[in-house]
Amino acid sequence: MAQQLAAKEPTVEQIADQKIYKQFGVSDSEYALICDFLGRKPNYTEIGVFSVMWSEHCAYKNSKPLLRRFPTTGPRVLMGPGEGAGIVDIGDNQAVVFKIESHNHPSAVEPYQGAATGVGGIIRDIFSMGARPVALLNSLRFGKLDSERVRYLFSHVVSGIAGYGNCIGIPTVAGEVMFDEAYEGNPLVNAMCVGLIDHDKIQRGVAKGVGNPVFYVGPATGRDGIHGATFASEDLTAESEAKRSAVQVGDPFMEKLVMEATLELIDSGIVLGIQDMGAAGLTCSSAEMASKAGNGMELYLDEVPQREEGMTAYEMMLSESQERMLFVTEPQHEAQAKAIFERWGLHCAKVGKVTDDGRLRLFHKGEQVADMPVKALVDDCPVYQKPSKVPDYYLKNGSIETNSYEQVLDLTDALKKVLGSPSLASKEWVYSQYDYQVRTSTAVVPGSDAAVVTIRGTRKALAMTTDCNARYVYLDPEVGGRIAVAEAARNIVCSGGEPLAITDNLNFGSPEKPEVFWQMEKAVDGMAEACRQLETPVIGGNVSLYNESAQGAIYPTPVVGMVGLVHDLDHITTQAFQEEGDVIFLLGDTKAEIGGSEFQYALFGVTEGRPPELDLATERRVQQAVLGAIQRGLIASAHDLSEGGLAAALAEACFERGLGAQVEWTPNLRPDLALFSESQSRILLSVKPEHADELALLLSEQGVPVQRLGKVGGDRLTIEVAAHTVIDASVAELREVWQTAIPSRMD
Amino acid sequence: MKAKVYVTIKENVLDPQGNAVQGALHSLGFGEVAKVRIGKFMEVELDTADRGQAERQLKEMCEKLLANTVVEDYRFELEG
Amino acid sequence: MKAKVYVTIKENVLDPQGNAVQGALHSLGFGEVAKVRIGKFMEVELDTADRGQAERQLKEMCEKLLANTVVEDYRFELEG
Amino acid sequence: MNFAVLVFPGSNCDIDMFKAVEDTVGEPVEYVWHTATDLSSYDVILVPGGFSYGDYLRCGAIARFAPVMAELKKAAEAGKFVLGVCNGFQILTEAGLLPGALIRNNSLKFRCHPVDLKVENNITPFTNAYAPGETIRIPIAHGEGNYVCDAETLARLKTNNQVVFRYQGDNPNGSVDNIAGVCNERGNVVGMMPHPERAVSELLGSSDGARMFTSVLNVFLSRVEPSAVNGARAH
Ligand SMILES: Nc1ncnc2c1ncn2[C@@H]1O[C@H](COP(=O)(O)OP(=O)(O)O)[C@@H](O)[C@H]1O
Ligand SMILES: [Mg+2]
Repeated sequence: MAQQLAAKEPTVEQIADQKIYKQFGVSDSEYALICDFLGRKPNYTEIGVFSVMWSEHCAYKNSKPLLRRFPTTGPRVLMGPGEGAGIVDIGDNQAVVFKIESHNHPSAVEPYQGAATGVGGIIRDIFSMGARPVALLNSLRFGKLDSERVRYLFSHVVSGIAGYGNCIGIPTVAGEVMFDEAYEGNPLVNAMCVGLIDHDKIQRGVAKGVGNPVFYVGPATGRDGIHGATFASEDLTAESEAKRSAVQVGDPFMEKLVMEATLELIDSGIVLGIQDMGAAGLTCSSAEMASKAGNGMELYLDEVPQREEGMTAYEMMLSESQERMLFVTEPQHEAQAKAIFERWGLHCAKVGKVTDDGRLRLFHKGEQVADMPVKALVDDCPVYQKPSKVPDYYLKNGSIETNSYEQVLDLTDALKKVLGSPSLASKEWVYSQYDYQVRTSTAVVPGSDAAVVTIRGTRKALAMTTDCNARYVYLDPEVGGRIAVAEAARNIVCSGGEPLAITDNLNFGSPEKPEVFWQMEKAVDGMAEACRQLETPVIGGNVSLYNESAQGAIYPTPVVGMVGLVHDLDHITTQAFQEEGDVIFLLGDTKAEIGGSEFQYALFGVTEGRPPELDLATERRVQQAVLGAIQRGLIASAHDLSEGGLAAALAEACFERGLGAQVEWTPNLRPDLALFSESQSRILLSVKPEHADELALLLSEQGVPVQRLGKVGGDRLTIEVAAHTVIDASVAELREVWQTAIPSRMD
Repeated sequence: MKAKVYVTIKENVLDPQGNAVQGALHSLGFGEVAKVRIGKFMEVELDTADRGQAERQLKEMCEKLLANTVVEDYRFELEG
Repeated sequence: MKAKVYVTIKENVLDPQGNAVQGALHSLGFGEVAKVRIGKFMEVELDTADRGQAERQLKEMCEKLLANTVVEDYRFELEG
Repeated sequence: MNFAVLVFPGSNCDIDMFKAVEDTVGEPVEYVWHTATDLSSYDVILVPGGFSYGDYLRCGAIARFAPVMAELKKAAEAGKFVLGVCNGFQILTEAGLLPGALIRNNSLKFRCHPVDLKVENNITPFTNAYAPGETIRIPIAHGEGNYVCDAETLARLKTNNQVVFRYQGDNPNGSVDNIAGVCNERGNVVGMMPHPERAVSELLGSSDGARMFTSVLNVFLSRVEPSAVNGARAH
């Protein structure tokens, strides 16, 4: 059976004549180019290898010109985009390593394994740099929870993330989940991992030293995740098709062993280059490692551990079996490397050799089955500048007056609607399934603006968050892109951290659509500008395109993963009100901005108009002032105003300790717009009464608009606007609405 | 009516659990264990006497809930 | 030789998973499902042709590892 | 006093347990690999949480056959102090060092959050720093912490005062009689689902777990030098 499959691979001529390459996503012109590079027509294995190396995922052929717009350097950046993950200096010879990655399409097919292997993949990116993974985050988007299918996807994605992270013993400390029709047929599952490393331990994926052996470690290769590129052969049975596209299954236990062994191996100092086998498995890792060293590589595929019988060269090269790594060491260190892996119950196989001819050559069953120039594979994929067009919806939205909606009078009810919206409601149902405390370093657990993870042996900690309000990005990609970065930074600052850098995941629809490409361009411009102004360079990321379903493209969703440095444990701050009598301040200006807000969606069922504006200079000023005040020990709690505006922020600050608040406020706006506006660059602070005056002075000196709103205390949240009580409810009652919104739909 | 449902992992899908158990059996000295695959076994009691209906229903239950047909196969037997 | 091993939760032990599946089946409209018990189904390949030996070994594997006899029962069948 | 933290492939709370010993009692502590065949130099053996062997098949089922387990049995019989937390508890029950078994949470979900525990038995070496009936706050993080045993065993546990901790308020996993932790008849082997090693400093949300470590040190010292109870060490 398996032998037959091999025998039925299309011939070189069939690939050319029947244009079989098109099924691999290789265009006519790309095929011609490949023929040029080879000086002949590619065989089946070669076209397979080229197709994955020249895919959007590996070559960024549609997004490269955009990614160049990001700032990627800075005084602290030790490694920018290009390697498995970016690295930022945090002092004392330590650095933080982080990256985000998407697993949207696999999760749509098999949500548990899709999400689990997404987590597994991003963890490998971190430890293959030599870093110890210390935290996981995720960013999720689903359709509305009223469909059975969406609930199935949501619950299985969450268990998949939990299943992997919990087992391997890395805490999942933060994330975001949002529900909207826009993701109905195409959920988003982005996972981020953060690691710590000593400067002198940093590894790179390079195949150094001609003649050195190349080793494979991890479980045997099966026909997992060989997707898309199936060929149209009449003889191919449905059964064999099914086998080819078998789902990737994660084995977190195996990854734990591979991780510990790899870190031990790196510690031993004998590794010259190492890379994980992620997307496009053996193909991508071998070609990239050879390319980075300016070398070539030979692979002996008979030596590759195989889980199934009769695997072809094509299948082995394209398999996405999980938990595998490729590394290069000097021949005399082979025994030492083997001993390390054996202690962890693992075997490593010598599968290749570094060569000096700049070619990737594959040998199978005594024959050379492929011979390709490494540079062509890695660097020479054509890059496309897609046409871009302003979408009609964007033009139309410009004339929608969002503050002319009929005034909402019952604001207590409105607050409950907003708090009870699954996107804004408590995510405890999600994160209580994650082990967020293993490694006993989680000082701020999920539920506040950013999670905080301590660095043992120091007084320092890392603050981390993922953010993206895709409704804003949809309504105005440039402003939305700016806000995504600014909000992430604001979350870090509110937790007591100095924003360091970001990793991003550009989730968009099909770049072939000019309107989608326009969204990409604008969003990237907005993010890039915010990164420059806030001095948080982009140190890595991921692009996921073609997120489309029958209803069309998803909302453009450029997720931002940000890490910040908390300089001293004393600076750690959360969003929760701390004590009776503390004074509440609101920083920043409130305008009538409800385009794309949760209020608009929850009460009027639409997402329209323009999103809130964002002035980056103001944003920076507010953030610096708040971080300064936190570092001086003036602040009891800090909470970023985002979805749901001031009303939601006040309620959220009350929940953790069940402490109420009495607020009196006189904005010159309609109360409903004022309380639910999502104007940017605003932060809610509470401070001990004895610090109130000092804080107010400090902030106004720095040009930050500050208003004294009221006091923490009691067990009710009461809000008076212009001397009228507009919201009055017990904290318990509000919390109930907020806490049960998701469980009541799921359990 | 009683039914027995067997859910197994598709042949070429990785079964980490089966592999781990096989490894454990080996180290316990059961060297002749060549392969272990672990699936689910369910006993379902149905309040119906109509065999045809029971079969149709079981098939539907398996497709919808009891098995994840992306990675698992299923089979069932009706008793009596 | 191939063996099938069935591991089930003891009658008097609550089976949370079975109960949950039963509940889910009800809400999917399968009201006639009176009871569901969920166990494990293992396929074990043995490199031996000696039936008697295979049986002895399987019993030992079950007692030692495959089942936790505090809460589970087991049974196995040898094929062929 | 010498502490050992056992490490199985897939253990992942080993480091936390190790740090907890360092941070609470500061006594010598070492990791001991699952293949070790000698535990004679240790006075306390800690079996940490995690997912030994991926928790495949059943939690703790495969780990119990590790070479070190034979030594652990001997140590328990010799009266040394043994504490199994979470996966460690599961391993101890699978190994027959503690009665009962741990099955899937009744919610079928992994649950991670702090719980309130009532100290039911404060005469074990690990709990004598608590007041009887005291409520302490310690986090849980498990998918299979639902303690079950037959009626006879339960009766015996109660008669012998072998229930060490019970959940107060919500029972997070459906365990029989709200049991969160038990000990053997002699009291020197304790197993529990909640993680005391995660509750050793206010920075982590609670320090109520720290007394499990100080407690065992005190008991040890009172045996070697009876006047040195309550941390008043001679040296
Ligand atoms: N998928 C998730 N995984 C872990 N934590 C989550 C997840 N979704 C939300 N959270 C946590 O819930 C809290 C609220 O999230 P969110 O509403 O996005 O906050 P914010 O608007 O401040 O960014 C945060 O602490 C966040 O980390
Ligand atoms: Mg957010």
